[in-house]
Amino acid sequence: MSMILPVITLLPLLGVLLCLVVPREEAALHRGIGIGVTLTAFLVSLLVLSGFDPATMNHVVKWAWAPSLGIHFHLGIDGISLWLVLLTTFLMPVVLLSTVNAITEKVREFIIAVLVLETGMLGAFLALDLFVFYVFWEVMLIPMYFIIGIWGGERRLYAAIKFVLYTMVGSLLMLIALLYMYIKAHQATGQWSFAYDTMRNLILTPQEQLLCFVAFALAFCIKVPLFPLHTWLPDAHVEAPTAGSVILASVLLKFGSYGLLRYAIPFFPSAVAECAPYMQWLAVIGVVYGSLVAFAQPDIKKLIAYSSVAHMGFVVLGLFMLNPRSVNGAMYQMLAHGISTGGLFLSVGVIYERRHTRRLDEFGGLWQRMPYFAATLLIFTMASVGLPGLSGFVGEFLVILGTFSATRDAIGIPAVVEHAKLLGAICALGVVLGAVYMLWLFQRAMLGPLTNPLNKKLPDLTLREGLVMLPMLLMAFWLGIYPSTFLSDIDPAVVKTLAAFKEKNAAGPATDAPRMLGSTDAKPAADGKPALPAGHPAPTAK
Amino acid sequence: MTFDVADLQNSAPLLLLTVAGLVLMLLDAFSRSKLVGAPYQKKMPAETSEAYPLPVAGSRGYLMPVTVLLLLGILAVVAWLPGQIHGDHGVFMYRDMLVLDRFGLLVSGICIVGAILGVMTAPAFLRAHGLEMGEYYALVMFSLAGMVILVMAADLVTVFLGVEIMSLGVYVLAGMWRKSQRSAEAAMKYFLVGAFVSGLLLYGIALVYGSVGTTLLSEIRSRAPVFASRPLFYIGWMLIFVSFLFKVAAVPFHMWAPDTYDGAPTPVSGFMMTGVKAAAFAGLYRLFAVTLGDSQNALQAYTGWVHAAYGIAILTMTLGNLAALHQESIKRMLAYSSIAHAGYLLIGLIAMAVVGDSARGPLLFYLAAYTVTVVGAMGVVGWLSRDLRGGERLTLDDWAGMGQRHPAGALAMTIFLLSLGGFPPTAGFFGKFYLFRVALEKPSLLPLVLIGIANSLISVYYYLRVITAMYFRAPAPSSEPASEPLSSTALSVGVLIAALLVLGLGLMPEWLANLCAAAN
Amino acid sequence: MTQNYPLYLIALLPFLGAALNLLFGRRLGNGIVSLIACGAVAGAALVATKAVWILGHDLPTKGMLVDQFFEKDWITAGDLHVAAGLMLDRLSAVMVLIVTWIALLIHIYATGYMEHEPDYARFFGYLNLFTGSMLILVLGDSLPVTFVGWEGVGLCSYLLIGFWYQEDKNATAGRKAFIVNRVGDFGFLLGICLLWTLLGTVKYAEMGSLLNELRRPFWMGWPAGYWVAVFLFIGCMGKSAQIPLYVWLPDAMAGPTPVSALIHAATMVTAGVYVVARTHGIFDITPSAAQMLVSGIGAITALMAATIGIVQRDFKKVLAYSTVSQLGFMFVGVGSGAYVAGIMHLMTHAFFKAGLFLGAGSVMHAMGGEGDITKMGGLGKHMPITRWTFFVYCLAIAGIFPFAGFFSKDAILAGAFASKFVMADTANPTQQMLINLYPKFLWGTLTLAAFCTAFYMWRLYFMVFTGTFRGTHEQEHHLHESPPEMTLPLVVLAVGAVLSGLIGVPAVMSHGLPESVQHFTGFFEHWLVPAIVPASPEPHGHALEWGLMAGATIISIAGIGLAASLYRGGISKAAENVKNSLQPVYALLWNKYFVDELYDLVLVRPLKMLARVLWRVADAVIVDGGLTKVGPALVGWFGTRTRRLQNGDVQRYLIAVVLGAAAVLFLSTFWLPYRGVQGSITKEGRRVNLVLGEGKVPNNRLVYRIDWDGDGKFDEENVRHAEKGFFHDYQNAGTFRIVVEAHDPDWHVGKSSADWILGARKPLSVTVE
Amino acid sequence: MDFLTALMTIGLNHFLVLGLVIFGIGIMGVFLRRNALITLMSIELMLNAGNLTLLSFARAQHDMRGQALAFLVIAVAAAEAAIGLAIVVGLFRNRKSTDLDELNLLRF
Repeated sequence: MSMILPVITLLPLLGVLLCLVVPREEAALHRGIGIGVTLTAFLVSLLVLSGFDPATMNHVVKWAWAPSLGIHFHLGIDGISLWLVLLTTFLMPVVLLSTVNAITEKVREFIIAVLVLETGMLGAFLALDLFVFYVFWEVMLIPMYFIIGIWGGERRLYAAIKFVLYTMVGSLLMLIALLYMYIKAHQATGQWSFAYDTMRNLILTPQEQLLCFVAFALAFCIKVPLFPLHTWLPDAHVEAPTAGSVILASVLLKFGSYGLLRYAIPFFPSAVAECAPYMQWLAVIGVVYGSLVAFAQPDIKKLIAYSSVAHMGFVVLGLFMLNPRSVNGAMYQMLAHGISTGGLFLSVGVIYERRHTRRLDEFGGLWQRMPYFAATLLIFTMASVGLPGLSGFVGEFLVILGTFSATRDAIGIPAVVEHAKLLGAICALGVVLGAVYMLWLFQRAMLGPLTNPLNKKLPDLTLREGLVMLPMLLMAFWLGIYPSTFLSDIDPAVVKTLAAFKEKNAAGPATDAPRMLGSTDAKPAADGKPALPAGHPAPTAK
Repeated sequence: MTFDVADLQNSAPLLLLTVAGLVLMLLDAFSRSKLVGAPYQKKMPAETSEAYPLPVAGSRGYLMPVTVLLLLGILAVVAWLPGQIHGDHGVFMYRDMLVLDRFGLLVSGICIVGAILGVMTAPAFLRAHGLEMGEYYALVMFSLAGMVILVMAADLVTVFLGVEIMSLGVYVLAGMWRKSQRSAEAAMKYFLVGAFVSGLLLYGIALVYGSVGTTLLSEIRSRAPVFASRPLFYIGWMLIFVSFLFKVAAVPFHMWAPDTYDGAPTPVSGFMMTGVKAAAFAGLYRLFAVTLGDSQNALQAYTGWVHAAYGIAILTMTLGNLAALHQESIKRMLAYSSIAHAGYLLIGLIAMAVVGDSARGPLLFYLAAYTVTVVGAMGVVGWLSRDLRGGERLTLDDWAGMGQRHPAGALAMTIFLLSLGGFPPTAGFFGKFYLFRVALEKPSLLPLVLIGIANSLISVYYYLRVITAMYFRAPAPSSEPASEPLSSTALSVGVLIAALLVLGLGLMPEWLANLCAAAN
Repeated sequence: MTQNYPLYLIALLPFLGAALNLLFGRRLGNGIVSLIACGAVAGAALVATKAVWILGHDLPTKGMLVDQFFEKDWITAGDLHVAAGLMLDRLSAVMVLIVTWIALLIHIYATGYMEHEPDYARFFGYLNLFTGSMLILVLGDSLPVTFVGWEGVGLCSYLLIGFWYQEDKNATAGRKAFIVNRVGDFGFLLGICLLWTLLGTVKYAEMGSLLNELRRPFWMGWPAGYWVAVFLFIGCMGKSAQIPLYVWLPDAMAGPTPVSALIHAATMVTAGVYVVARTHGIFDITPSAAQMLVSGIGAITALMAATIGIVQRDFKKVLAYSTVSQLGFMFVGVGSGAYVAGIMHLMTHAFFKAGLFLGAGSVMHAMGGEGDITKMGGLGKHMPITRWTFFVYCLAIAGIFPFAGFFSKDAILAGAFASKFVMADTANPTQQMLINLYPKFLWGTLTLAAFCTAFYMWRLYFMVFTGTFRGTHEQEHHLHESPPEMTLPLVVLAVGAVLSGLIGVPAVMSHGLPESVQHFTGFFEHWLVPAIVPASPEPHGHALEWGLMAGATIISIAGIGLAASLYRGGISKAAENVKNSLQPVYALLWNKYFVDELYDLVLVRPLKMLARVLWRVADAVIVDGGLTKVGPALVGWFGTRTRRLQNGDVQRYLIAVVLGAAAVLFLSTFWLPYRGVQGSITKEGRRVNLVLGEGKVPNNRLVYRIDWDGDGKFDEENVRHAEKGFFHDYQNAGTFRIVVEAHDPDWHVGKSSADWILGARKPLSVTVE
Repeated sequence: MDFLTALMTIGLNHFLVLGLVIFGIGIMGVFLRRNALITLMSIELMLNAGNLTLLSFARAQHDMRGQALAFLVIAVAAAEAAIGLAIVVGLFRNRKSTDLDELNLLRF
């Protein structure tokens, strides 16, 4: 049994213990521990790649946690989670390195918060047991709350609590749906289980599916964030310290879309069939709306936050078009957004550290003083705009193409593809608008005359900042130039997920009692023995 | 009339608690002097603030360890006794007045653990506020004895006795801070309402007795279908119901609770919020979930108490949380929050009636998780809010920046608050999870669960407000000296144990969950 | 047919150069930077030439060289496979040669032009980046790969227009270019998507056999192919500056002049023409609405831009509008099926327009950056090489025999004149007549545009190089011929402008010449037809063709003559008079038909306004307010109310207890009758059984009244529930409404099924047969 | 004579009604009186009403449990009274008043 997954998940907690042992005053040591631990986690996580089979779960561990309740510490990684996990482990050392100057107070607490956050994020990406997923999902919340609340800006209290409450609304509803499914699965199989496979094979009635889907989707769409549930994001981004914004944008938002793909969509095909058009429309509205609102922002971080709304709109649209191209595109856009927006926030952090303002009108002409920085920002800007050759393009292209061409795939749900062309067209409009606000941002900050006297002495990127930016830049190029690295792992998993979705959808919803996929008569035998688990051949008489 | 010697063994926790209480009283009486060390002064001379004499340990310092040891011993007995129960049913004793079963022992255990933690966190507080009295320990013991009677009661007589013995001790404890007007007021209010409700309870018992002709719960259970439709029985039963709802501080019988919890000395508040509530829930369980209505005999269909409980659960959760929302005082906020938690527990009780025995585990687990958490939280409140000039600094403003001033305490408080708010991986989360899980088994309880969830959300807001104050806000600039946390090993250890229990139960809930589920 | 060849080197070399210069250029000297830059492009040019040689020499006409950047597919997603493939066929060969060699010339020119630029390395980095991207564009073997280059050149255009970013104007111009191009890319992207949706491939080589798929009707009565074509053409409009997306190109002159020459004249802006030619199969699909669209837009753009060019005073602006206009010519060419003509004009235009821009650069270099032609004059004597090369270019663009422009423009005019557009069979006579007239309209518009072209180009020439100097003394003092690295490209391009037309001499002219000469003069057509594109339509009859040629030449000479009469030796009085007498027209033209203002009014401002409204109103008030203000405010309000209940009065608490007790009593009894009227119905023949009460337990504490037939009278009164429930035997068939009333005698509360919906939440009624 | 007959026929219900009346008086006393001592006494009334009812039932049913409980109640009531008085005294020492209306330090 490969221990890679529990190791990378729990390694940050080891770092927490180390931090607790080291005296508070040793800030540098704490930073060292943080960077060292996260870097180690990254290196260990790279081991996952060896012999990786994207279409199945790799390196699975399944430890009993509360077996009588059907709860297992069950981790696994497949093509869908692979790159998100690597993105997470990759970002963490970068983020910690970026905070050396920004976070000078309560360093120990900060490192601990980030490490706990990493554990939460990795655990949630890797979980194959919904209870474990939920626990990690919630574990993410508190450190982020602290990161925003302690090291944040002026309105950090408001932003932090808004962040938590928004997330809690969804996650509590999700908990209920989760419990409901857990009970239904018990009714169908006679066994208590939170296992992902059980839940995926569980078929509920249309009404139940709809309610559960709404609960799941709400939780995830708030996280995404999907219009109109997005308003926590600008506040959280603006108030969070750079590191918080980066983690938030690059990884936390991905949980929304990851959750949709991993849980909400495969679990409830009939509800998806019903809701997909609404989700699609909300997504494209989000794309256009986010772009337009971003254009009006005077605050750089807010602008980028709204751009996230737009970019994540692409993701949701891609997911709910339910064809391999669009879903691949959504997955890819998740990665790309992680890199480009993360990079943008890191860049904003650089100038924020120098000027302690994020207002666009305070800047202008910085290129003269900071050419390397300008180049960095330009690359991230262009990556965000979706320029081919940089990270943003492939995802957007695939989403638009997938949306536009959705009619090619027979998923058995006509409503999903009904407006495909129109949606694709509006979505493509988002690409145009993306250029509008991002170039506006770049021009306002970097181009034009250097008029503000406060900006006349700004130093260019330091070596450390360069080290922070370099991996992000490399990833931006890598994602743009050679997407096969990533898609070759994502694609099989996506194809498999969609095939499973299609199969489950074809099996039809349950009529009155829940049943498992593959078993037609759902009810457990009268003597309480569980119905046969899905996929197992019926026992034959010998 | 025969007397079974085995009864002595089976009722050992009760007897031992009583004896221990007496012993402690004697020890206190034979301790040499009364209070040593200065109680707080009315005014603090500003120029001598540094030389201000801190209260020093009194000669009763040894009482706390003795009490803890005694309680641990009793806990060991409680842990040993389940081995003496054979079969599924409990062992009846004292002519069927009491019953020894796993349920009763588990709740007794919860009460005792809560009391141990409470006792560990109390003396530092008491000493600092000049109320180090040996009676405290004895009264806790007596109250505990009352709780044990209540949870073991198999007869309305013992129910009444248990309630009264438990309450009498707590009345006194609530008012033991004699120099504090608030404490006196708290005690007065608690006593008045409590005694009033005792009257209702007694009257209710009388009516039930009159209609059924017996006070034995098992007999009532078998005869109830015949009498259930009689208004006399009905009203009597509802009066009993009401008096227990009062004890658990369910809305609208809760109104004493915030005032009392707020005014009573903090460790006592903690004791009331946990022990009393746990015992009262055990009483509700015995009287209603078991005697009147599990889903099998569907007696609840006749008495309809589940409907009432349904409405009251909703009201309790909602009003408790809403009122807690804007509290400035942390202690009072916790008081309201404990009301809200009574609402969640009522869901468990209703589930017990509607879903069946599978709800017992969640109910008990929630009770345990809640007890550990609240005792810990109140311990921290007592710990961190000491004001050198007397009284306590309880407002959020006072607690601003606590994360810096007292990181350990603030961290512990954070853990407790997160547990109360139901964040994993804490005991509170698992408790809610477990409880909602069972409630969801019946669609009719879905609204209750949804309201519970909505309330959790509200509660997250005010729990986080405290965390926000502790970590995100700088201390309010003020000429007044900040609160001066107590320094006491026992206190720290007590809080530490509570915090570890909260985390431990969250991370490894199964053993306790299984224990609770099996406690029939 | 296909052969592998390391084509990637062609694109990679400039990219490497760009990388080196951008990363390390600041540390290297200008010499090394220019060496790297020019070396990279020269290398690319050599490799490209070698490749084209192999293509022409070793492979059959339809052969191509292919290459892939990566072993694996570039993008794999489900059934979508896009390889990062390159291909060199005869069409891209033309483009590759133009791009590499002209880029090389302009690189060399720029080493002189930019020598005092502090950001020298950055400039050459961008320029190399551009060259690489452009080569990807032309070499891409599928639309997505082309799109990569397409966007890449867009980026470089943005960067180079805003190269002098210190001035907001330049940065804004760059942004405008990028965004307007993005609008086009929107269409391009949709075109790719639609094409893939329909065909399942976007690879040029694979599309040909599938094109019939595109004939299926798709939307608004037009076939799918039409829409693909329209979408792709929207992209081309953006990149190639056609109406209505041409507005960025004049502004793009904010960039350094070599940039204008390379990107905004010779190469990038012609990408649209290239793409139309490349995907001509889509545009050729009948009915030829797409072709009519392309050629019509081209023609109108050609004329409109030419008219604007007449009055502009800025040297580069004139050239910019000229470029727009000439691109319109090319689109008429490719749009009316005269692909060879269009591509050939692309090539000849690359020579003379690049030359014109470089000449302009040379002049402005001498003028110290001054671009206003009203302040020039008489420069010819100071800058002879510039002047005479410019003279050649002007002849070429005006279309004077035997300069390059003559052949290519003439081919376009002839092609337009001879084109045939086919519309749906149902077209009524009027429509049919209009369709038949359409080629004539194209021809007429272009002829008019050609006249304007000749006029404004020569106006430019005369105003700049003849007459007396109108600038300041200081400027005059500094007038000098440019250094050789600048004049050399001018000369080379001038040679090209003279000779490049000779490989595309129309058959009618070369008729009767020796075979070998004919082979040379028809080279361009032989090269492209039938390898890649269909033959241009030929006007019927030699006489007509000669006539067209003669007419075009006369028109051009007329234009030159008019320019000479008005501007020879400076701005003549007559010119002023014409201007004054046509003041409104002049104003219209001077203000470029107010198109920028229109866009500002119709698009930019509303968009900004909308953005602000969305932010301040929709987002802050409605969305955020609705979600985060209203809910919490409500909860908070209740919170305060709830607190206030607790007023400290202990007797109130006691009253609450008693009221609570009453409420408990009420709640626990109130629901019983409700539950009593819930139940289930079963039928046995005409007997209807009614089991009341919730669940298994009949609620025998309640008494019931039942009305079995819905007549308002209760048939059974004060009955209690028996084990088996109630039953009723109906005498007659029919549907009956049953009303049940439950009553709790102990608590005197009752409920009727009439207002409490029974069981399955349906009105209780029963049908018996 | 009628009176005597009536006296002879006094049965369970009369005692119950009496108990209820006393209980009601006790409740009203608790509700209405502001003095802590008098409310204490009213509570005692309520307890005694309960006791009376209990005893009536016990007598009517010839069952000793009720009687036993009554004795316990008396003991409890005594303890309660003692504690109640102690609390009142404590309150009075703090406040110099036993008026329940003045108990408003703790509210909201």
